[in-house]
Amino acid sequence: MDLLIDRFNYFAYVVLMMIGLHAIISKRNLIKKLIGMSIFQTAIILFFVSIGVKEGSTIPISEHHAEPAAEHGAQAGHHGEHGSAGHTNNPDHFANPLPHVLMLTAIVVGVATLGLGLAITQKIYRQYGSIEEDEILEKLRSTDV
Amino acid sequence: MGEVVESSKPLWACLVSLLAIVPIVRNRRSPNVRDFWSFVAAFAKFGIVLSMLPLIRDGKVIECTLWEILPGAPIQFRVDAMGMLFALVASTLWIVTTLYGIGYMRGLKEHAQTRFFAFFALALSATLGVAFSANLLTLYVFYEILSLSTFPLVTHHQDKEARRGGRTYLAYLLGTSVGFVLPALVYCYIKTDGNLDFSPDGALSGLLSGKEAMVLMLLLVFGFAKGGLMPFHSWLPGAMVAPTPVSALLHAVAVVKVGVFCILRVITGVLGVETLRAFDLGTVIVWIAGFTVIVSSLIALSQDNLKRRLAFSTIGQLAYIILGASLLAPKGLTGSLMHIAMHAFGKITLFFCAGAIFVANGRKYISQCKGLAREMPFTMTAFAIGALSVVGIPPAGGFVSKLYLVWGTMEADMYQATCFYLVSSFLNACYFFPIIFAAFFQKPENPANGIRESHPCCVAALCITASFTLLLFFHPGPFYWLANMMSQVVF
Amino acid sequence: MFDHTLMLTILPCFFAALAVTACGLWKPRWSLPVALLSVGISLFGSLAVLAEVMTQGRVQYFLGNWSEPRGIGIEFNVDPISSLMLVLICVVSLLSLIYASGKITEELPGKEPLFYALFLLLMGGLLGICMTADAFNLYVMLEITSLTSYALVAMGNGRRAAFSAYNYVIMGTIGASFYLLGVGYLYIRTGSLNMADIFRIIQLESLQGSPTITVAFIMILIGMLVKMAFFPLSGWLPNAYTHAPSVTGNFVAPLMTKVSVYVMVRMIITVFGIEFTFDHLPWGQTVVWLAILAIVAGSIMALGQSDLKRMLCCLIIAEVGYMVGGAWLANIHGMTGAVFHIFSDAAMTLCLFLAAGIFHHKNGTGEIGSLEGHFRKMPITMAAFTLGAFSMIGVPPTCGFFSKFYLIRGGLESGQYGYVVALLLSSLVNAILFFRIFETAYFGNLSEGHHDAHGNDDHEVEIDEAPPTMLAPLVATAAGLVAIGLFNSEIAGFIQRSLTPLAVGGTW
Amino acid sequence: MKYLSLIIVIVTGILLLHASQDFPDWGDAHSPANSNQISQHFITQTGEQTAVPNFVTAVLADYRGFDTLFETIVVFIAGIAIMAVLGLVRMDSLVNAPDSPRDPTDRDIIVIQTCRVITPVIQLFALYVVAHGHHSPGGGFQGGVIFGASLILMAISRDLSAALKRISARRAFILAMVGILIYAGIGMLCIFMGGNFLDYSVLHPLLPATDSVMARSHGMLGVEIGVAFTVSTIMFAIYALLSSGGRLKGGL
Repeated sequence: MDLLIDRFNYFAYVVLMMIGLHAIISKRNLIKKLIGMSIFQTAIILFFVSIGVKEGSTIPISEHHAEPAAEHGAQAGHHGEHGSAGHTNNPDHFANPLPHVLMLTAIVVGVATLGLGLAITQKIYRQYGSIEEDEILEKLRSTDV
Repeated sequence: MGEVVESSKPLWACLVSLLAIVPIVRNRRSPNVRDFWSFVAAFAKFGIVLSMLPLIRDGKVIECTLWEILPGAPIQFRVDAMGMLFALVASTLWIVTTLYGIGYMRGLKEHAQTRFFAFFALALSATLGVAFSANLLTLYVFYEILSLSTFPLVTHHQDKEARRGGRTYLAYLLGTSVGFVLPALVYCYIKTDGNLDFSPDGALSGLLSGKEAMVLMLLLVFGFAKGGLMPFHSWLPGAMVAPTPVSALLHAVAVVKVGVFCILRVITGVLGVETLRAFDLGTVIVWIAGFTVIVSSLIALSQDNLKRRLAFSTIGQLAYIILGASLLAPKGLTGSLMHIAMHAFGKITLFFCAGAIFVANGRKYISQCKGLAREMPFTMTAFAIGALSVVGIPPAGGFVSKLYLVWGTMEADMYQATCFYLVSSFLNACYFFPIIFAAFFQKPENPANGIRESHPCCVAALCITASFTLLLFFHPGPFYWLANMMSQVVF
Repeated sequence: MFDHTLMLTILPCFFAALAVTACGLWKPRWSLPVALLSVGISLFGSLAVLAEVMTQGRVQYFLGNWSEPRGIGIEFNVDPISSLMLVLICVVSLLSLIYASGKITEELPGKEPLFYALFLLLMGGLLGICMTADAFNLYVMLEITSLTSYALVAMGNGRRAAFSAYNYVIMGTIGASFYLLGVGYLYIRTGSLNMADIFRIIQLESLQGSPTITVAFIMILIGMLVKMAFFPLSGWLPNAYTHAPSVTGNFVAPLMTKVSVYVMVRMIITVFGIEFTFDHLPWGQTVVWLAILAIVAGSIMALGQSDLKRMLCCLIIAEVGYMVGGAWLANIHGMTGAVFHIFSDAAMTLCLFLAAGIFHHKNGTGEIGSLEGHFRKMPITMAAFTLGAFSMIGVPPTCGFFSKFYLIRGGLESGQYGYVVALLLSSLVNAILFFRIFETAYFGNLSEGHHDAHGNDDHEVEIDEAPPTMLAPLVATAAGLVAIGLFNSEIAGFIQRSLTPLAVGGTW
Repeated sequence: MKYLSLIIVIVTGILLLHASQDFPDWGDAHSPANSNQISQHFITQTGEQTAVPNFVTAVLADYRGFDTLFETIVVFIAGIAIMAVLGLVRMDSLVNAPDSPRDPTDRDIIVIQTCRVITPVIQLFALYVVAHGHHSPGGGFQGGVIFGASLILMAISRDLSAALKRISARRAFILAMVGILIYAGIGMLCIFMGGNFLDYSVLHPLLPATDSVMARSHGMLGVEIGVAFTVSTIMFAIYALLSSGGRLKGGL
C-alpha cells in the first residue's frame, strides 16, 4: 500500500499509457487512434518529468544569477567568478533539468507526429470519404474485385 | 603428393571457354564464324589440358590460387592425377561434341543456337573448374555454376515438357546442394577450423566421431545429386528432354561425371579412406550404390524410349563408379577412375547414335529400330561398339575398367559387390543386345531404299568416339596410369 | 588532419535539404543537382570516416566540445560497424537518388523538391542513428527518419498509399515510443544517457539483475522489432512498401529495416553488453525460435503473392528473421553473420527493388505474369535481377551465399539446428519463388509454343531497355553484390574488429 | 480485437509495474537519475561554464544543443511533410492566393475587435519569452509557439486569407528555413572558428566585449531566436494547411 503512496506517479503513468495503447489497438476510428497515440506519448512525458522531481526543490533556475550575469556585460573576460560568483548551487535545491529538456524534444516530436497523422487522415478522408477503418477496408475490398 | 608447381594454366584451361562466349555471341548473325569460334575454344582447352599432362606424369601437382575468399578456403585450383583424368575426358569429348552439336543443331534447324553454344561453353568451364578445384568451397562454387548454367540447355526447347524437365532438374540439383552440401560444407569448415583442402588422407581424418562421419558422408554423397544415386536420380531421365548433344555431353559426361567426381573427392579427399575404414562406412555406400546399380538396370529394361533407356543405364554405370571407390581398395579406385573415362566414351557414342537416328528419321523408340542397320550402317555399328563397351565385353574399353572394378571387389573381399557387378553386366546385356539384334538381323516394316545416314558431322563424331572406345581397350593410354597414380597417392 | 569528417558526412544532408526546399520556392529544376551534390559530399565524408576508422579503430566527436564528464554533452562515436553502415547508407542513397531522378516527374509530378528535401532529411537521420553514442539523441534521429519516411510513403498518389501510410505512422510511433520508454527506464536506473556511460554504470553497480534494466531492454527490443518489422509485428511493412512510390520504396526498403537491426545490435553490444544479453536474460532461446517463426512465415507469405514487389516485401520479413536470429545465436560468428547480412541484404533488396521498379515502369503493372519474354526484351535488367535472385537463394559467389555461410556457422556452433534448417528451407523457398519468375520470363506463355523462332536468332523481340538513369544504378548494385561477396572475408574481419573486444564474459 | 488489445495492454502494464518496484520513490533527491554526476554538473557548473542561470535553457541550447537542432528540424519536417502529404499546392506557386473574403455578416465584431487588441500583446509577450529565456522559464520553443498562436488566433477570428495576407505560406516556409539556417549557421561558424560543431565558446572574437563563457550565453540567445523563427512560422503553416485541407484557401 505504501508502495502505492510512494510510487503513485509510476502507477498513474502506467494507467494512462495503457489507456492510450488500448485506444490505439482497439478503436476503429482513425482520429480516435490518433488521440490514443497522443495519450500514449503524453504518459511517457509524464513519466520522464516525474523522474526529475526532488522533494522540496524549486525550478532549475539559480536566482543568484540576475546581477552577475548582468555585470558580465560590463567587465567581461574576467574569469574565475563567472555565473554564481564563488558559491555553487546545492543540487538538492533544484529540480533535475535534464528530463525537462528531453521532454521538450519529446513534446515537439509528438506535435509533429500528430500533425502528420492528421494530414494523412485528411487525405484518407478525401480518398475514401470516411475515417472509419472498417468502411475503408470494405471499400478497398470492393475495389480489388 | 608430389612437389607443387605454381602455374596459371588451370585457370586458363577453365577460362578459355568462358572467353569464347564473347566471340560466340558477337558473331551470332553468321553461324559459321560462331561455330568456328567454338572449335577454336575447344581445341585451345584441349591443348592447355594436354600441356599439363607431362608435369602430372612426373608426379608433380599444379597449383593456382585465385582469391582468398574465405579465411583458409581460397578459390584455388590444384591439378592432380584425378582432376587431370577428368579434365582430359571432358576436354577431349567437348571437341567431338561440338562437331556433333553443329551437325545436330543444323540438321534439325534448332532455334537459339547462339544461346545454346554460349551456355555450352559456360558449362564446360564450370566442369573444368570442378575438375581442378583444390578445396571443397571451390568445388561447391563451380558445382552450383554448372547446375545453373545447364538449366537453359536442358530447357532448350522452351515448351511444356522442357519446363517440366527443367523443374525436376533444378528441384533435385539445387535442393540437394543447398539442403545437404551447404550445411555439410560449413560443418567441415568448423571442424577443420577453416581448412577445406582435399588432402590424400582426408581433410577430416581423425576429427570426427562415428556419428558425425556417418551424417556428413550421407549429406555429401546424396548432396552431390548429379551423381545420380537413388533415390535422388530422377532428374536424369527428366533432363532427357534436352537436345541430344546436351544429353550426350552433359548427361553422359560433364554433369553426371561431375557428380561422381565430387563424390570420389569426398571419399578420398575430405572424409578420407582412414575415417571410412575406421567406422566401416564404405559398406554403407556399397549397399546404396549396389541397390542403385541393380534397380536402375531393371528399370532400363522396361524403357522403350531409347534416350530414357540410356539414361537409366547411365544411372547404373555411375553407381558402378561410386561403388568402385567405396570399396576402399586400390584396384577398386583405379577401376572406378578408369570407368569415368571408359564409360564416358562408350556412353557418348550411344547418345550420339540415338541423336543421329532421331536426326535422320525422327525415330525415338526402340521398337522402331527394326532393320535400322541397313539404312544407317555406320551409326548402328558404332552403337554396337558403344553397347559392348558399356556391357563390358572385349574388344571395348569398358572391359578394362570393369575388370579392375571386379578385381577391386576381390581385393576388398566384398563379394556382394562382385555380385552386383556381374548381375548388372548381365542386365546391361539384356537391355542392349535386343536393340542391336533388331537393328541388324530383323526386317524393317517399311524397307527403305539405300543408305540414309544423318548429317555428316554427326556421323563423323560418332565414328570418332566409337574408334576411341575400341582403341582404349588395346591401349588405355593416360587414363590407366593417371588412375593408378591417384590410387597410389590415396592408399 | 581534418577532424570534422563526421560533420562532413552528416551536415550536408540537412543544409542541402534547406537548399532544396528553397529551390522549390524559386527554381525547382535546381533541386536535383543540389541533392546529388550533397549526397556526393556525404559519400566522400563517409569514406573519409571509414579510412579514419581503419587506421585509428574508432572516431569520436563531442558536439559543443562537452567531453568531460562523459555523457554531459552529445557524443558521436563511430566504430568499424557503424562506419560501414555510413558508407552503405550513402551509397544506397546515391544510387536510389540517381534512379529517382529519372522516375520522379512521372510518379510525383510537382512534388520533386519536397521529395528531395524529405529524401535528404531521411538520409541524414539514418546517418545520425549510426553515428550517435547518445541514447536519447538516437531517439531524435529515429523520429526524424520515421517522420520523413511516413511522408515519403504517404506522398504517393496511389489509392492505397495514404491508408498504408497511416498504419505505418501508428506502428512506427508505437515502436519509437517504446524505445523512448526503454531509454527512460535506463535513465531512471543509471542516470545517464551516454551509451558507453550506461554500460559502465551497469557493470560498475552490477545492475544486471535489476528488473528495471531488464524491462528497459525488453522495451527497446520491442520498439526496434516493431521498426524492423519482425514477424508478428510486421503487418505494416508489405502495404507501406508496396504502395509507396517506387522512388521511395527503393530507398526506404533497403535501409530502414536494416538500420533498425543495426540499432538492436548496437544496443546489445555497446549499451547492455553481451553477457547481460546472453547470460543474464533467460530467453535468448525464445528469440531464436521467434526468428525461425519469422523466417518461415515470411517465406510462406511470399509464396502466396502474385505481385513482385509484395513478394519482395515478404522476403524482407524473412530476411529480418535471419538477422535477428543470427544476432541472438550468442556467438561471434552468428553476430558477424547478422551484421554482414545487414549489408548484403541491403544490396540485394536494393537490386531487386530497382529491377521491380523498372519492370513496373515498363509494363505498368507489378504482376509476375507480366514478365513474359523479358530475358529477350530487357536482357541487362533481367541479368541484374537474376544476380539479385541468386544472391537471395545463396548461390556463390554472390554475397547472399556468404552471409548464409556465416549464419549457418554460428547456428551450428551454438547448436541451433532449427535455425539452420529454417535458413536452408527459406533459401529453397527463394529458389522456388525466383525460378517461378525466371520461367515466366524465359519460357514466355507456352500456348503459342516456340516454333515461330526457327533458325538463328535474328527476328526476335527487339531489345527495349529502361533509360540509363534507371539502368546504371541497377547494374552498379548487381556488381556490388558480387563485390561484397568477393571481399566478404575482409568485411567480416573488419566487422569483427568491433565485436571481438567484447569477449569479456567469455560469451564468445 | 478488443480482448486481444486488453490482453496486450494488461501484459504490458504488469511488465511496466513489475519494473517500477525497484524505482526510487517519488521526489527522492538521491535517486540515481538525480544524484548522477551529470545532472549534478548541470546544476552546479552551468553558471560557471555558460553564465546562464536557467539550467534548462543551458542544457537545451548548449550541452544538448545538437538534440535541439534536430528538434527544430523535426518541426520543419512536419511542415513540409504535411504539405507533401496533402499535396494540393505546388511549392513554387505558394504565393498569397487571392481568396474571396467571407461576407461580413458572419463575422462577429466583438471577437474581431478583441483579437485585434490582444494579438499585439500576445506577440510582445512571445518576444519577451524568447529573449528572456536565459533568466526565466522560456526560450525559443515556448516563445515561438506563443507567437504562432497569435497568428492562428488571427486566422480564426477573421479568416485564413486575412492571416495569409499578413504572412503567406511561402513567407512562412522561408522564415522557417531562415530559422534553421541561423541555428545551423552558428554551428558551422563554430567550426570555421576552429571549434567543434555548436561550440559557441570559440565565437568570442566575433562578439564585442565577451569572453568564451559569455560567448556561450550569446550563442544560445542566437540559437533560441532561430528556433523561435522556425517554430512560430511552422506552427502557423501547419494550421493553415490542415484547416484548409491543404488548399490554403477558405479554411475554417
